[in-house]
Amino acid sequence: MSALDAGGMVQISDAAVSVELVGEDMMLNIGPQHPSTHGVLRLVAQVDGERITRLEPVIGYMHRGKEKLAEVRTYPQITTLINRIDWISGFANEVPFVVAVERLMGIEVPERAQYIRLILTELTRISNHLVFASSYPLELGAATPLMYAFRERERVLDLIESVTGGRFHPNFNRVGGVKPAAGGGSTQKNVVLDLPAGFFEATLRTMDKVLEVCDEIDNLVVGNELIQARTIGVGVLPPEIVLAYGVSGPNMRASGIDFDLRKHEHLLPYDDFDFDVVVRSNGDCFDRYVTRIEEIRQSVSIVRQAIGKIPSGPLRAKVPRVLKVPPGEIYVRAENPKGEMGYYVVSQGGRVPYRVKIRSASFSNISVLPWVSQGQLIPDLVATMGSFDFVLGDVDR
Amino acid sequence: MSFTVELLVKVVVVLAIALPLALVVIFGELKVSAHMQSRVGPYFAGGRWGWAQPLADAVKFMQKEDLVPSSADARVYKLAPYVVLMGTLGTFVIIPIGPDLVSRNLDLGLFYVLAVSSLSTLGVLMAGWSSGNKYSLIGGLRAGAQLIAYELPLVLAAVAVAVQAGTLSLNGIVEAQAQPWFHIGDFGVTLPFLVSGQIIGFLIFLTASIAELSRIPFDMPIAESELTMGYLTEYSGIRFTMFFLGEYAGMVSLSAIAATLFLGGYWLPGLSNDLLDWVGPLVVIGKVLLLCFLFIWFRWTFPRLREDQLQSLAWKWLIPAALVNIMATAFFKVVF
Amino acid sequence: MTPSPSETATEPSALAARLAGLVGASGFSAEHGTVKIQVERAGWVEAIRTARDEAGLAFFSWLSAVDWSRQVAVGDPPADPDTIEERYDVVCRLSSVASADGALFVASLPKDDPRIDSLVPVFDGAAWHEREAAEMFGIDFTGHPHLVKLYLPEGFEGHPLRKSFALLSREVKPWPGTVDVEAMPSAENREAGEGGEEA
Amino acid sequence: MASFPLGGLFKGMKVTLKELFTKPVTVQYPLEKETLVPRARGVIALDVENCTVCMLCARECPDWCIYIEGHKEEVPPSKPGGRVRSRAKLDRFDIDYALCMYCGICVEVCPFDALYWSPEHEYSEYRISDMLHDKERLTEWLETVPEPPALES
Repeated sequence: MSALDAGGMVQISDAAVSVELVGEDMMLNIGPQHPSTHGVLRLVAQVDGERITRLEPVIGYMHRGKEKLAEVRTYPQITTLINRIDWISGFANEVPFVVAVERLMGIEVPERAQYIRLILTELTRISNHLVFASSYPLELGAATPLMYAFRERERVLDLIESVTGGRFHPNFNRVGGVKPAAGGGSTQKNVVLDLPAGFFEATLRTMDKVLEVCDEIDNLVVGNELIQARTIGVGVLPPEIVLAYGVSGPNMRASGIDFDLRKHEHLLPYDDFDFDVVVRSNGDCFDRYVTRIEEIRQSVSIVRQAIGKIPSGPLRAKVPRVLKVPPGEIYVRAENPKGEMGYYVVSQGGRVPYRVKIRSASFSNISVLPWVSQGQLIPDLVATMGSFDFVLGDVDR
Repeated sequence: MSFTVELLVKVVVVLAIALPLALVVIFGELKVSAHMQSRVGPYFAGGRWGWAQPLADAVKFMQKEDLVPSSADARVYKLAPYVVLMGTLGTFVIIPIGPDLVSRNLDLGLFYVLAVSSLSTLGVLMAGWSSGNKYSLIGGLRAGAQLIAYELPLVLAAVAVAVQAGTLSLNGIVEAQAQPWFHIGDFGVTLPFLVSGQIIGFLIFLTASIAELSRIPFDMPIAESELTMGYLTEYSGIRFTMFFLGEYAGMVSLSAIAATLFLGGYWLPGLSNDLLDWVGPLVVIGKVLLLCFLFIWFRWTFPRLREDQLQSLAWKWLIPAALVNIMATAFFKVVF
Repeated sequence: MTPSPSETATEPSALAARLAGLVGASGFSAEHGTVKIQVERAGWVEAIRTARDEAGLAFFSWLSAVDWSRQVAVGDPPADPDTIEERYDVVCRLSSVASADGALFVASLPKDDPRIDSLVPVFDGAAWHEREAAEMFGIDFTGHPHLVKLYLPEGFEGHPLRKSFALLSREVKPWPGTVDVEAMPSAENREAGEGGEEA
Repeated sequence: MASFPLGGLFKGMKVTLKELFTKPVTVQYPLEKETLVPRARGVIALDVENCTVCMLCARECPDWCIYIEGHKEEVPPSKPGGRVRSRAKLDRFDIDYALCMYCGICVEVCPFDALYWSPEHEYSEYRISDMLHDKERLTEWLETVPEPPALES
């Protein structure tokens, strides 16, 4: 080392620093107690500075064992169990399960009950997307859209509460239709739980307000250059990854896959209305956000059309008081606000199902995180995670 | 009066103006942000419109347990808030609130202010490093990078003002803005620097001061949704109040400097000098509250930028613009 | 008219026949509009790969299992216990994103040797589903890159979703419905269908 | 998007400024109270006369949170010389609201209209054991049960 020999002093000018600065990665625990994990999700991230080299989600903190509990509950009791899986869209969880049981028993649901189910499902979708539309900018730092969207969401929840009595867990679905009467006794039987007076007029007024807040959010968030700088081109999901991991719902349609279960499956009479499927092409956080705002507008138009065409009629088909489902297996899926929600019901006769497999949307949506977050910065990870709109109850069941 | 007594009086007067102003700004932020989000804001603290909320918060924080994490570097951890507060309160020394109402008219006033205000960067780094928690470490690193990156545009924008005013002393700058630009009949029209040539300088100064205070859209060091509270994560009790007060006192001090440099300090066209002795402080406070409203308005409308976007904004946009601004001011100064 | 599966899907039994032929299945059924293809355990990965490539079922929906056993510690036993063969059924659901087609592929594993090849080489998304099925049923997925517990804490013994795993919460608390005031003469005698009865 | 480069920011600021001067929508809870929807499921009220201790609600409740005890007692014949009938009397009817999830299965399954929904919701307690309410408390809530609302045409 000639530089060292000359008088033992290192001549800085010719001391070639060839060692590559290798700092070892830091293990950072994001969660389970963290503001942007939408619940109890723990991400063990190997972080080089702020760049993520490897991410390992740890889930199970919210695992309530719904599938095991479903094996000891009678069919009417299971609806109270499953509307707590994705607690932001409570009503929409029950519909596929109830339709599965109806198809197993071969029951025909009256038209009016199907329309009421459809209206309440679309109202739940609006309320779910409003939660997303407001909590996502909060992940990026803007606190104001949260208040506007929740102000309108309260009106939508009041509508649901006026019909069903509950806001988050309405428990209004029954096998064969919707809850027909307040009780089983002589007087309560004829207290019919149809839509309360003034419901249509209140709904139309609320729908105008929801559209208003969508425009406000457009001005405040979608048009904002800072939001665009934080979300365009961030967390891009190519279509083949979407298919391989089973990512569904608005996340799938934001990556250019034109597939909406409401157009393919026939749980609810969606064919009586025309609405278009919102599809965007480049699958980044910005597209996932705009897809959902557009879907709110589509749902509003569906609700308006449904109110115009709702037929009159009974609320529930003739169903024996003690429900015994004939042996059989069926898998029914529906377009839940967060993605494809499906129930694989195996019945062996009797009042209690033999096995219920619950396919929840957020479980698959989250499994993409390790792939998406490679090489991302922490703020990008927070932005990408927020854009998937998942809820831990849906992930852990 | 001997020097020390006079010094004490000045310190008391300066604190008597700065700290209550910071409390007023805290209350302003609570109320304005609430009404911007269609809610009411503080309501019960003090007779149904909540004026006593900042005091209630202060008392609440004081009786909170003030714990020092075991893995923290205790001495540095305890000292950090006071370094930040010292750096912020030090800037009130030379802000003129009247023709001869200033605690010390340094002729190197501008140079002194910018030097002292960068002291709080040191406090933030101390807090980030000594809290012994990964999130505050990341917050500290971000703070270090951000505050240093935005010192430059802040200083360069102020240099342009010094070039146009021809002096570094803040009193001199205010008097420079008091000279009439042109005459309509015999009435001399005076224009604050904001209007006369320094519009770009003002925008750069404003952006840089938002970044200095690490407020949204530049609040990476205290990014609630990523780093829980950044370098403030481990602080609680009276120390957190010091930081909290430091942030709002910093807001008041930076808007006071901006008001002096760009909006003409205590000067209002058409007021005589001795009248200004009395009205001057109100004019300055009015301008400071106006600028604080601007900070608050930005905070509750915009999201926060990502770390690298923030740096590229400073190095690629603000610093070149500030340099061009200085050249242009010098050119016009020479030509006219 | 009962909401039957949609027109965009090919008729279930036709789809079932086509898929079974394509995949070389040992049996198929299409009751209630759900296409179910029985596949041999050995040809499991190949069957899923052909389903994805040739039959266009590229969307990996989910993978789970069903525990068929005669005695059950929880819920109702199967309808006719002695006819069913004790086994684990690994069920994988694939669907297409062009139409409403979708199918359940089922492979039966004997209880004493619950082992099957992992689908991770075909679908990356299968990793989590298989980890869940492994910890809940005790099925071993050979070739799985990272087969550790997904939901349950490290030290948890036992496989909760097996029928032999009792539901503790129901043993601890006595069922409030057992208090017997003589049954109402008018209402038909309501035997307690509740699972927890015999605990 | 915006007309000029940073136009989006100003549009956003316009929205917050407009909101600054509009009346806030929040309700100051303890002072002003919102009127509740008649069907809101706040609490379950019990009508003791109708209850015939048939145990249906206790059996159908998913959470096992209804505890009932009763006994048989003789009832004098309605008309002279008639048969002495025996009737079930309620001794204990507790609902543990710490476990109850307000699903409404008990109200719906009760064949004798003994259980009603009432939107009353201000019954929180300091100790969770106090959430177990007995039949006196449930009867008190009977007055708060509203008339069922009129229905849409």
